[in-house]
Amino acid sequence: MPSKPFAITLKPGTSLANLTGTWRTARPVYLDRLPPCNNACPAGENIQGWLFHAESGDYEQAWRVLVQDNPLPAVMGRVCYHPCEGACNRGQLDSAVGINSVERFLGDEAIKRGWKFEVPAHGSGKKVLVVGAGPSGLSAAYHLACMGHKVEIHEAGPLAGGMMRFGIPKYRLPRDVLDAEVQRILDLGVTLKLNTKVASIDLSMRQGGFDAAFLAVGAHIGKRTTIPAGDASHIVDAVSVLRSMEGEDKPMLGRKVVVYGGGNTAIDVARTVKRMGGEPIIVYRRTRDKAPAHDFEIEEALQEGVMIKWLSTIKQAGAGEITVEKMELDDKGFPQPTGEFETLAADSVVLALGQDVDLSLLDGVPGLEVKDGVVQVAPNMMTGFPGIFAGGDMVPSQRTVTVAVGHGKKAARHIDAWLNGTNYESAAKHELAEFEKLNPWYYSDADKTVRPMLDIIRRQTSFDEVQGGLDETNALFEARRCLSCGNCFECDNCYGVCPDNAVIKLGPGKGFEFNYDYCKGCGICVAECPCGAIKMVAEDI
Amino acid sequence: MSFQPVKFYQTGTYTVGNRLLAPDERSVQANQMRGNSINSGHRACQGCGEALGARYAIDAAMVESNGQLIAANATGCLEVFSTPYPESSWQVPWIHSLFGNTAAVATGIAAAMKAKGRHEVRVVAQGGDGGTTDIGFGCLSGMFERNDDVLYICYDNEGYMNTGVQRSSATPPAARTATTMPVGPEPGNVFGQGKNVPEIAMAHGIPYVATATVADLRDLEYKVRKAMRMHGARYIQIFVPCPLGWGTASHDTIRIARLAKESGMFPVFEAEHGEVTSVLKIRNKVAIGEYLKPQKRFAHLFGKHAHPETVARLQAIADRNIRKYGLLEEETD
Amino acid sequence: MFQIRIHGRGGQGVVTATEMLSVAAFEEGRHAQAFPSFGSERTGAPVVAFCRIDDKEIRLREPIMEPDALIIQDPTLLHQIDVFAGLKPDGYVLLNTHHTFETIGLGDFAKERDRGRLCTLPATQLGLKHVGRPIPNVPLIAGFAALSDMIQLASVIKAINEKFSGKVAEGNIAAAAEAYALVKEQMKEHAHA
Amino acid sequence: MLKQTEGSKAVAEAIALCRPEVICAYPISPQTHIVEALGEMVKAGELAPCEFINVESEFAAMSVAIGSSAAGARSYTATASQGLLFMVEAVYNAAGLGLPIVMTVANRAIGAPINIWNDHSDSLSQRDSGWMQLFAETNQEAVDLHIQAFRLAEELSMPIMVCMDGFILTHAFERVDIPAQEQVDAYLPPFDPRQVLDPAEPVSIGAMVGPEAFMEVKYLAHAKQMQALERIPQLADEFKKIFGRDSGGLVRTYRADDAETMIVAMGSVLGTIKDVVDEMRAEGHKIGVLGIISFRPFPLEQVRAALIKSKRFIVLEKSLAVGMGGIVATNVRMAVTGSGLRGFTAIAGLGGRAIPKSSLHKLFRQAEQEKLEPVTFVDLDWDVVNKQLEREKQNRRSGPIAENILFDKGMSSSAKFG
Repeated sequence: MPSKPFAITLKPGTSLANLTGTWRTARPVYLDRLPPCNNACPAGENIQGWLFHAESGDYEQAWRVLVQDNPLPAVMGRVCYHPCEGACNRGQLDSAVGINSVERFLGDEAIKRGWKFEVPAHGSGKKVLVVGAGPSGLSAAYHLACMGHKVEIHEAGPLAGGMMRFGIPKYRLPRDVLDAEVQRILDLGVTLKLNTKVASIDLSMRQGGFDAAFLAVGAHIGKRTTIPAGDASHIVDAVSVLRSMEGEDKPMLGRKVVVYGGGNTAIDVARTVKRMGGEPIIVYRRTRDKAPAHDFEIEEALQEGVMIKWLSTIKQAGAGEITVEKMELDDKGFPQPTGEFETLAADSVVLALGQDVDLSLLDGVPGLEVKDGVVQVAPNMMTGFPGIFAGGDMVPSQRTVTVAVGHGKKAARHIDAWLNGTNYESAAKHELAEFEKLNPWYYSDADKTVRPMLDIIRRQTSFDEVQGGLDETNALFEARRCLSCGNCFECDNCYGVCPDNAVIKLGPGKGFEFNYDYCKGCGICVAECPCGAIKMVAEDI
Repeated sequence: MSFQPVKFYQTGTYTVGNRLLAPDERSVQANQMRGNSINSGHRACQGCGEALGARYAIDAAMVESNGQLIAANATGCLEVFSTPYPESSWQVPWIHSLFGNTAAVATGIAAAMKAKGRHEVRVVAQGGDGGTTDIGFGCLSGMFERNDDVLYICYDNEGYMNTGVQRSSATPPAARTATTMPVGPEPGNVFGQGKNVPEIAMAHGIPYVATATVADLRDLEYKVRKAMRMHGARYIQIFVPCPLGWGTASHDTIRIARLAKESGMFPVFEAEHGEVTSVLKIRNKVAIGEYLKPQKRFAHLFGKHAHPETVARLQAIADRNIRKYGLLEEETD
Repeated sequence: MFQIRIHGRGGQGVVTATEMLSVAAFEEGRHAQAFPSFGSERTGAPVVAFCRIDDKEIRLREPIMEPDALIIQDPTLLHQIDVFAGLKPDGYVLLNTHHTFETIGLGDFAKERDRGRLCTLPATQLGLKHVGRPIPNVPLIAGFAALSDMIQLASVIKAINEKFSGKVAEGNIAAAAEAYALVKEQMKEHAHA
Repeated sequence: MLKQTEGSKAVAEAIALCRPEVICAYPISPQTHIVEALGEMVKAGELAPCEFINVESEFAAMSVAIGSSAAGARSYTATASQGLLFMVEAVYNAAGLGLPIVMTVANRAIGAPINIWNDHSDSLSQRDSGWMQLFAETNQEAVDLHIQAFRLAEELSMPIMVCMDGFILTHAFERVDIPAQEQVDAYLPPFDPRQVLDPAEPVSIGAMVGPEAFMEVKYLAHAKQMQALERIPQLADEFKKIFGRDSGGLVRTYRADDAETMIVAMGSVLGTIKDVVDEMRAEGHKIGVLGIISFRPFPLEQVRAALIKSKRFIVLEKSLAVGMGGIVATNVRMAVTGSGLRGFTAIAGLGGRAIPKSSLHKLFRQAEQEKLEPVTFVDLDWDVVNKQLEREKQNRRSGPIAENILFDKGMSSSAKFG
């Protein structure tokens, strides 16, 4: 064939010789932004990270990513007050992703499937004492064990779990779930000594030859208040009531039980009483919206027939009855007495006014600072005495299981560093993936999946778990509602929308790269990235 | 919906790809090995909607024809930015003849293939709105009327952009162009009767007519691929914002296209043999102002010397589209 | 070279007549050239067509201004245009009419001419009779063959068969034969007169 | 096979013998009979494989041919007059893209005033379009030139117009020798395109070419036509070998050997001229004829060689460069630049005005005596023209010229009855 006509006819695809990248004044760059859920998680879970695997149905991988931060997902999926969901960007679109329910699904799935933690191949030769087998202690033990340290837990009580067992009723956390997750930690080679109260930390460490200690004894001593009371009055504290629920001898509270307080513990006690056939009345000095208990718990309690007297204080407790005074809120929202009184039948009064810490084991340890009844710790969770770290309810913090688990993780990292003679520096936080950074158009409309609730009769009469779990289908659905804020989920948008084919798709799991030879810097990829994982950076011209 | 919605996934069917979709449900553009019918190095402006729309469409047509595709191209931006001597961006056999004859050139190619018995080779003609709705209209209508085996794709950016943003018969009322300046008592383009070429195409009774936007890739690909499975004259008009001509930010190209559809200004539908068979519903209806305001070509309608009555007339056009095509979900229920 | 000019109106088959004449001549091994007056051919408008016959190649492309023969398909044209313009003094004239030259008002014209070269023929009636349509062209070219002896009736029939087939061909051949006979009859009368 | 047939029909048969694969047709007098006949052959299955496309305009006709030719199909169309002008943009484009389309132009005048009759204004308006233009003298030559045109066009990848006088040739019944299919097949190989749209080997045809290469592209087109000057006589020779006929070539002379006066012309009028020349020769005039077959490329050398021995020449042409004179004459005069030959231009036959022998006799005799203006308008009615010019001098709004002329000539209906 004769040669093709000069200039008029061109070879295909030859424009590659024209590097249009030189036109650019700003370049797009990929970045990971911090998803608000991760940011809000007290346990520091990589929520978006594990949801990513759950979305593809790889639940084991999702669970494994999850337990890198938190060894108790089945517990967490039940008792965590999920601040992650409050922060979830999807809440601004329709409703927050049911992170907690997916977490529970993964935790339950792990128990069902018998997934185990990987035992580290090499030991460090160091020994760490953990005092207290509550969430914080278990968490620390788990993380330390994973790092290769020899861990021994000394627990004063008869069973592991701490407040998870003795503070949270069964209907919220079935004990077999708790047992399974505790056992999985022990399977890592962690030694658990029950009924072993550490009287002196100094002594225990020396006796056991421990290189470091993590104290997580919790707060078990119910706070008392001064209520003028007759001899016949029956006043007990909430922690004792809940703890005795775990033993053989159930508490004797009578039929009419007044629970004094407005926190989650008060609700737990009232609902427990209801299940035992009693008639609980919660007395709280402020209003419902001022109550520290979570509103959904109040709502569930009310559904179950728990009575609540708002704006009331107990003035006097006598035999079979109490006197309450009505309160009103002042301008600043504080309750003030009104002088109006009322008498209520009460076989017993349960005080749910918070807990104090038993710090006796620290007696004689030099350098410790105790303030407001709790041990002060440095940012690395170490007390004033080198090698002794502390966390959970015994240090200044919000007293939740999740916070405690987070303390355990954090302390473990610092203990590990301390044992190695180094400092642990946590990675700098990425910038936050705010809703404004997203392009929500690309997400399908999908409302949150509602978890099944136990029927009301059984909720009032049994300790069966109230909140059901998700099955696989709706757990998957829920996982897939995740917007993957700030983190590429390989939706191919940047790859597709580039008018200049300047995005290179690297293949599954490998993400994308910009081809700056051709990228003209139009910014469409940034505008159309659903999850805000690209930003424009000015070129240095 | 113009396609069966895929099983729910994180991003449904809106993103280009989705790692969770089965391979046969994935878009052509999501494919790591996609053809890139228009190669990198083309000279389109930053954020060019036409470059994007053309790659979307031709890549899809290439896949559906198993690579047996020939494209004819009208004079215009697409032609100029893709084939300045000595470099071509096209990876498909491609010809540019004139501004107004693309449909006829494509007819000729199709006739040649038929005469040669090469029935597997398919033909696409493409041009901008000027080359389609104005100067190429005669050839287009002839191609429709004979039902020649050509898919004609019009990349509608509502004006003559190649020559410096002049008005075409696809330019919307009130828009500023170089020949409809925002001066005098009725600034911008006239409120004419419009020229709805998709409907004119439908009036020819051809097998397939569709509209699409670069904001909805999956719908666009579905339509191109469906059209490619059919024979006879087919017409697809793709809405492609022009950052330069419309005075929009280069990163807003897709957003503007989305707003055009969501406001009802650009109805997205398909029709077979002259009858509308489906419309793409508005998902989040927006007032016309939301579509107009990011565009400098409508800037004279807002601000100090605003023309609210003109905005209202434009809203009325959008409302008429919504009524006529049943673009809102409840209206057709 | 022999040059024939045919006058008629659009729709009367004037152009076809010259073409068939040329084909008949070609069938006899002669060179022939037929061409119309190139108007926009509208029904009823005056139409002229030409035919040249020669024994050598015909190169000339001018319209026929001095015909050797005239065929007038429509006598009403006589009042409208000068159909006889340029006709050679000894030229042939074949007129479609059931009248005579005298009764149609051409008595004076006929007197100045060789009566043996003038003839009328009711060609429209022949067309109606044999083909069912008032198209006079085929009878007229057959009549011309009889009048001038420039071509044979057999060649006219060959041209008819090339142009038409079946019943239409048969009808035209019958019309041609009758026309040929009628003209020969008239010629005989003139010869005796 | 010898046939007594219409020129259009003969050309249609010749085209069919060339095995075209795509034919586009749009009706315009006087080319309609050609495409009508081809359409019937395709419809009847006699011409296959072939696609016959009834397009919506001449612009589309040429555009379809551009597409089909670029896709490797032998492509043909026909047009005339306004139709050629309507497709002009595509005409230039086909040449620029180097697509070997063959198009019959049934030459016809260009309006206004609208006029359907023959002259050469249409093709000559496209003399610089990049198309080759071959002019047929007879219907036989029209047939033969089409066959040669496909061969030449495809060899050089350049389109060709075969020009034949509208009505005078297209509608004339005369003797034509229609070649046999085997002969045409032996002469014309299958189309092997220089460039082709094919998914197997993608190319981009029709690039935008800037100042850095545009002149080279144009020169290459010119160079190809220069090559055609060599190929046209060779192809005519080859044609003679297979078909046994002298047909085509660049130019043809008649009785030119000792001619002192040469008549130069194109197309069917050459026949009339030859008759006149024979008559004048018989009277002892030393007069001869130069017929130009290839107007593009223009055979400067051959024209010069044919004229150089004479004393004078007159170019008789059916075209007018308004404001200048002759078009063909300008080209011919360039061929004899510096020779000292006297040259005259005669504009004749515009809009179908008959060119009778009598007028030619007069003209040629005047030419012999060199008693001609540089530009002569043959058979112009000076009376009518002068009247109109006078009217226009008197009154700016002198009314429509054509109507006035008809009035002056006593041909308008208002003149007759008014």
